[in-house]
Amino acid sequence: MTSVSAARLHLTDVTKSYGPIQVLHGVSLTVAPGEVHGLLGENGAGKSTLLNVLCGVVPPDGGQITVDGTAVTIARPKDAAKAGIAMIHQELQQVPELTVAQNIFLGASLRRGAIFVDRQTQEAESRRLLATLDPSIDVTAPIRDLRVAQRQIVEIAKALRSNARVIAMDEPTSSLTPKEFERLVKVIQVLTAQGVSIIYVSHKMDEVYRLCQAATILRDGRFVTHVALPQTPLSTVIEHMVGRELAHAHHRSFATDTVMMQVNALSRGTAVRNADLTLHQGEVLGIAGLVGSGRTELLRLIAGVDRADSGTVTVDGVTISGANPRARIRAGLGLVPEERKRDGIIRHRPITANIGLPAMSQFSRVGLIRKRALHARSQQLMREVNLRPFDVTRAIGSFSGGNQQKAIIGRWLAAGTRIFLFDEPTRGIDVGAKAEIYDLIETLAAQGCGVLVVSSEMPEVIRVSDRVLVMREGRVAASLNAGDITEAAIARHAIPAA
Amino acid sequence: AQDLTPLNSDSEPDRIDWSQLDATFGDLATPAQGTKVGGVSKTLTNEYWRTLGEGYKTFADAQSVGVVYQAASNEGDQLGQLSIAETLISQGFDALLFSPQTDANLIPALEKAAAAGVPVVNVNDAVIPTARHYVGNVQKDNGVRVAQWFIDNHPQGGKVAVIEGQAGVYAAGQRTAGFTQTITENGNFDIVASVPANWSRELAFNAAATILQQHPDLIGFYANNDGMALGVVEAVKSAGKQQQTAVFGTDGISDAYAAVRAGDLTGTVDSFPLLTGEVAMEVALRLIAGQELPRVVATPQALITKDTIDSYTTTDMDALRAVLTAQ
Amino acid sequence: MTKALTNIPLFSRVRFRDAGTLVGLILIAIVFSALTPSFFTVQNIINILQQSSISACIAIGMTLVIISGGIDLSVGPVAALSATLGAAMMVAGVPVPLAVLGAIATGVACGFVNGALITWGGLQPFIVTLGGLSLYRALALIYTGGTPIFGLPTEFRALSNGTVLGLPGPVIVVALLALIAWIVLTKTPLGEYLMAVGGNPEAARVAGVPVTLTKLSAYMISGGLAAIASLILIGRLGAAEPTMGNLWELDAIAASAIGGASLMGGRGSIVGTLIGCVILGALRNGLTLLNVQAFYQLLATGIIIIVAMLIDRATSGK
Amino acid sequence: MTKALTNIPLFSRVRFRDAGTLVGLILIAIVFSALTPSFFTVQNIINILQQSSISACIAIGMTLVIISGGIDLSVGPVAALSATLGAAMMVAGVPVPLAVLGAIATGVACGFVNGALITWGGLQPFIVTLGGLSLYRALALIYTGGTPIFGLPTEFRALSNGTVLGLPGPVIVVALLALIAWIVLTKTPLGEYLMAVGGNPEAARVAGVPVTLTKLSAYMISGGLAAIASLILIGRLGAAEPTMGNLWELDAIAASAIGGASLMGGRGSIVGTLIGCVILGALRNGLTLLNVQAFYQLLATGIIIIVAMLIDRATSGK
Ligand SMILES: Nc1ncnc2c1ncn2[C@@H]1O[C@H](COP(=O)(O)OP(=O)(O)OP(=O)(O)O)[C@@H](O)[C@H]1O
Ligand SMILES: Nc1ncnc2c1ncn2[C@@H]1O[C@H](COP(=O)(O)OP(=O)(O)OP(=O)(O)O)[C@@H](O)[C@H]1O
Ligand SMILES: [Mg+2]
Ligand SMILES: [Mg+2]
Repeated sequence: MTSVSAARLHLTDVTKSYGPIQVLHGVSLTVAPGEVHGLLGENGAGKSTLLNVLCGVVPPDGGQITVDGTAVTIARPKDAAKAGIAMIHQELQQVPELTVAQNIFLGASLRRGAIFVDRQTQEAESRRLLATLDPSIDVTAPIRDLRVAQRQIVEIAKALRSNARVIAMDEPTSSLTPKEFERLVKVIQVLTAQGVSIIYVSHKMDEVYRLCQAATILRDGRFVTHVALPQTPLSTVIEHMVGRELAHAHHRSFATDTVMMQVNALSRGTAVRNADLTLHQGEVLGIAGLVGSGRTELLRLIAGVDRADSGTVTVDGVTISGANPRARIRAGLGLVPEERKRDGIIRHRPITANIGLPAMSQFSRVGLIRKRALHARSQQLMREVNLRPFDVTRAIGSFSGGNQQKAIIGRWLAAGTRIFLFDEPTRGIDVGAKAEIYDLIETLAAQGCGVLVVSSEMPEVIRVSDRVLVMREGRVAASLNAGDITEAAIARHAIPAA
Repeated sequence: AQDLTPLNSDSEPDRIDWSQLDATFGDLATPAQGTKVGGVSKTLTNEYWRTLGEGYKTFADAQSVGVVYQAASNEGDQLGQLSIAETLISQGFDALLFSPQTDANLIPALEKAAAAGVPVVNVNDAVIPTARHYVGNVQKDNGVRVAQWFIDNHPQGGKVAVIEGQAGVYAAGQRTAGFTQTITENGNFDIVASVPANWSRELAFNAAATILQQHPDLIGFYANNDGMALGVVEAVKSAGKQQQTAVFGTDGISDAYAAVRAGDLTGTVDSFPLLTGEVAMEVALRLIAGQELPRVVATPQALITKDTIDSYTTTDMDALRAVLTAQ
Repeated sequence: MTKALTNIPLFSRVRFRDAGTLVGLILIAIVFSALTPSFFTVQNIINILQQSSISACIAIGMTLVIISGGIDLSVGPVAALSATLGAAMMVAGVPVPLAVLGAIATGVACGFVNGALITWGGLQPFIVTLGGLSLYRALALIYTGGTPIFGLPTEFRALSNGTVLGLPGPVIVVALLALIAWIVLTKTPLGEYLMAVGGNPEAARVAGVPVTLTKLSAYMISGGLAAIASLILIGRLGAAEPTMGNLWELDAIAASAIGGASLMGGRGSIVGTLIGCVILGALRNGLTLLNVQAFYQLLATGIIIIVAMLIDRATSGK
Repeated sequence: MTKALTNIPLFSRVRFRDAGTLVGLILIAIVFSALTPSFFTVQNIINILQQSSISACIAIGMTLVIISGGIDLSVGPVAALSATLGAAMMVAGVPVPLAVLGAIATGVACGFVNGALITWGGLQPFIVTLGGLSLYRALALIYTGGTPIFGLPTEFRALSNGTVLGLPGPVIVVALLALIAWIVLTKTPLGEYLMAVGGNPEAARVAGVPVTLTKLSAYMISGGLAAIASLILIGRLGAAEPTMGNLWELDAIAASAIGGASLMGGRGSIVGTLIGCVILGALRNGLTLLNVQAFYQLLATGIIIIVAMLIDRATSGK
């Protein structure tokens, strides 16, 4: 363990409550110069809150912060910037109408003369920052035209802009592909070589083992332990995180031959071209592909969220006529979207309302909602997925990202959905819950549901799928059956020929 | 109140001229100690209604009668005015003077007052059809007088334009109708435009500028009130047409008088709000005293131009009464 | 205590929110009662309720629209159009219930037009209903030629002018409507949908909420309630005027906002809105009782709206 | 072609966005030109510009406020208050430049009060400025006793009534102000802050954008521009009325919305707003030229606002 005096950053006894609920109970954290320090814990453990305190986004109730041996007071984001601390936020904090460059320099624009923004230099500088991460991003495009992965990369670039001494990264790779992760690794290596310290939050344990020299583990807002990596075995780390040992399960198949859903020649612009797929009862069909290969769009078309230019979706032999989410939901489909904040949650409404939304008629009698039944069902479902904190009447916006995801999945369970469309289902979900979600997917399959899983995490696709479709440039490039599903095979089909 | 025919203040046969009150009904008896009269005005943002209130007050003060004068916050707040009227009724006044925003908006208050046996006088402008007592001038006559001036002063005719008040407001409609009918009957005139400016000086200015530019040979404007007329005056001035284009307003507010004196405004139809207020208060007090008055008490109005302005002094009420009575 | 309260979830949370607005009302009542004895009398309170009933009727619809993430500036003209059509029917001898239905249908139809332009046309609610503000007013004026319609049947007027158990008819009607709206908002799927659509329209759509229908309903309800408000008013006035309903939208929006509705959508409360209406009504009544001059009434209104919001914010925390 | 255009980013994108609004204007111009020959003359176009200049001045401020995610309903009364104070100073013999500064300072101060209540008070912009709508109007009325102030010095009035190169003074002043606003919005940090604060306040805060200051600036600019608009107006009319500026807010909001501003914040364009103002000005002018009867003017206004928005939406895609 780094001695306090030599530490780059030292947090002691940080406490924080939201109203009556205490989220951080005296957490401490020490990071050495040039160290990549993991911050681990389940969903809702308080990782984001701690980092938000560090960056002046959330005022703490108590605790001290020391940077390079000097105590600092951080009350506002500006103070953090002054102290040399930058952050990549878990929820992308961007202004849709401003350009990539403007977003990167938001709050710290470069000037020409006293009053003008120096656009050109900002753009050149942004291009430089993005060069290693993703040179294809157009720095003059407004953020709203970018896809999630690109936005996340912009968010990373923004944190790099200020030449900070400490960069807190809150799940920076949640929507990145392995390839993009590799680029980030390179950037991090350059930074640490210059002595920059990094706090790295991720639920992807392989990344943590790859990058971090040490990690602090939180559970329920309390400091659990400090571990050295990679010396400490994964099972121990996970045990510290979840408080119990996780059984390592293997894939089990429940696929039958009964066709449940058939997608024929679905197209929309250049995003999805002539996609065909067949989903059987009890089958888990993985969809792999590179960023921008059209997976999200395909799911949105199937779910009726976007309107297809052509093509049909047939469920149980009946072609669904309505091209809107409602008609598809009635036919038994349900989408767990990739962009949770934008397409998933109703922030101010409680978990129960978010769960009951698609199944209102099921939860009402004579036009009135049976609140009790909805409440009971929500509690039952959320207990199964281990919602934390376990209070289904709280506004969903006050839950950590992973727990929000659980509620969105619960929504479809409550609606009696038979065909689940998961778009990056474990994005931002902790290892424990991840395993739970894999179990859940298996349970769904066992019950005869059909499941489509889009994921950029290859191990995940391989772990859950009975069969894998690989998408490339909007087309279904290959269908891999049980024996053929390997990372190499997926990659071979996913990468476009030069 | 069911036996009353719907009131048309302009044509009601059961009427008397204000100047005949004393002659017909004798001098006003001294009101009882503690008599209170409530007034509900359209708005105080317009000088006309403030002056009317002053008329109430001067007359009431002279008789040692208490007055409360309330108004809605703006000229379109119909429900607000109703609330004010109802709240006043609940306070127990001996008589009420209503100047309603529209023909109908104070009807419930009128009925409430009738049920409580409190006499209500409808003072000017909008006419409550079920009103038992009305004091005011003939709205239509405002327009007629201006039209008459044009007919007298431009016998050869010409192009004229009307700047109307808020669409759908009684006074605006009547004034416009009076002008339009009279001047059309004459046959020599051409009303090239009759457009709304919503009582706004700015909109009146803009409309007038546009009309003048389209019809450079326009000989005159009639505006439904003085505020708009003063806006028109500025438009005429900036088009350099003071010599050619006459501008008339309605109401006779002090600024209009000043403008007439300065030769900017050709004329205004003054309906003497101060005097009207006094007459209305007198009628209220006579009603409290139990006199049976005709349904309509007509108040005076006159076209004020540079030639006639000096005969209508606005400060000395007795002199004014004399002048008007002499007519 | 507070802790225990907020632990009984949702329900008490809403109540707690409305408590802030109530504190504002109570403060105003205390001040006026201290200044004039005529304020806190049964008669005057009934008076205030009656005067607030019409604006409450409008504000209920407005609250639903605001919750759905929209705004309805056209309520006044919609009221005028419905009232004049309804009155014309009555005067022409159409049976009262039919004429009433006709008027309400008119209001609902106007709401439908607003909603259709907003949902299918994809226009901003503010601008659509701003256009409606001119459009419906013009239709009412053209239809009537600008003159009021008098001579409404007495049996119709009895509804507005009668009392039940000492309470004026309009107060009872509006209380019933408010109850229904409260049930719709808090106990039915439509209520959930309104909150969801206002809170996050895209997420609501993905979750299968009939977004278009929900928004349409909000505007149609608002139009229908505007029509009912207009019927109550013409019942009281005995005449339908094409110019009626001027500035109703501002009062209704103010009441909704005072009652806790967020103009960004997704949040609002019927109870809060009703209290908001009574606050505005009590304000006007109290200032008149005190014989405050019109300009100072305006001043007081402005100050009190802002102070009420500040009190509300202070007491309801955050 | 389109692709090439959108590749030259932001700048052309903005231009492209404004093109939709321009199409609306051109259509209106074509219709009116066909209906009356007096419409499309140099004199009348200057006339329209002159008549639009005051509302443009207000609308520029409104656009900035709307972009910041707010709204300013109090512009009319703020204008009235500034104008009456300024006029009173002039009439009392204060040198014109000083009085002008005084009037503008008044407007800025009112904007500051609005902004302070919104940022520090945490109140909703709609309700604060609705309160302001009553408050500032009341102050103007009380200050003047309700009567207009006449007798403005001729050297002051010359500014409003003079022409430079054939263009009226007000048009030039407002064009300059618009240019400044455009520069502020597109070229300075404040412009970025406004977009950020309106587009995603949380992101703005996290990024260290001075959110409070940004919002304050927007309301203060709006107040200042309202004061300038009022000065132009009293220069033209020769009188400062406490009742002036009635419904200016609606015109300004309509112009901003027609010009592409989103009332949800984060989006808007000065050029679009200017075109929006000219659309409304041309509309009023054309209807007057055609001598359309009052009721039908109202009808046409309502329809055209909605149709302009529909055209705009259709042409600007999405
Ligand atoms: N604004 C808020 N109001 C109330 N509670 C909140 C708020 N923000 C977070 N919380 C609560 O604080 C706790 C910690 O949340 P935090 O976001 O820090 O977790 P996390 O460790 O980052 O989880 P994840 O891995 O899912 O991102 C959670 O229980 C969450 O519900
Ligand atoms: N907002 C957008 N603007 C422009 N193009 C987009 C947008 N979203 C998606 N696309 C395009 O649609 C295609 C498919 O994108 P989609 O998001 O479906 O891919 P994906 O495989 O799910 O990738 P990701 O991992 O980014 O979600 C891509 O070519 C992408 O460029
Ligand atoms: Mg987190
Ligand atoms: Mg995707």
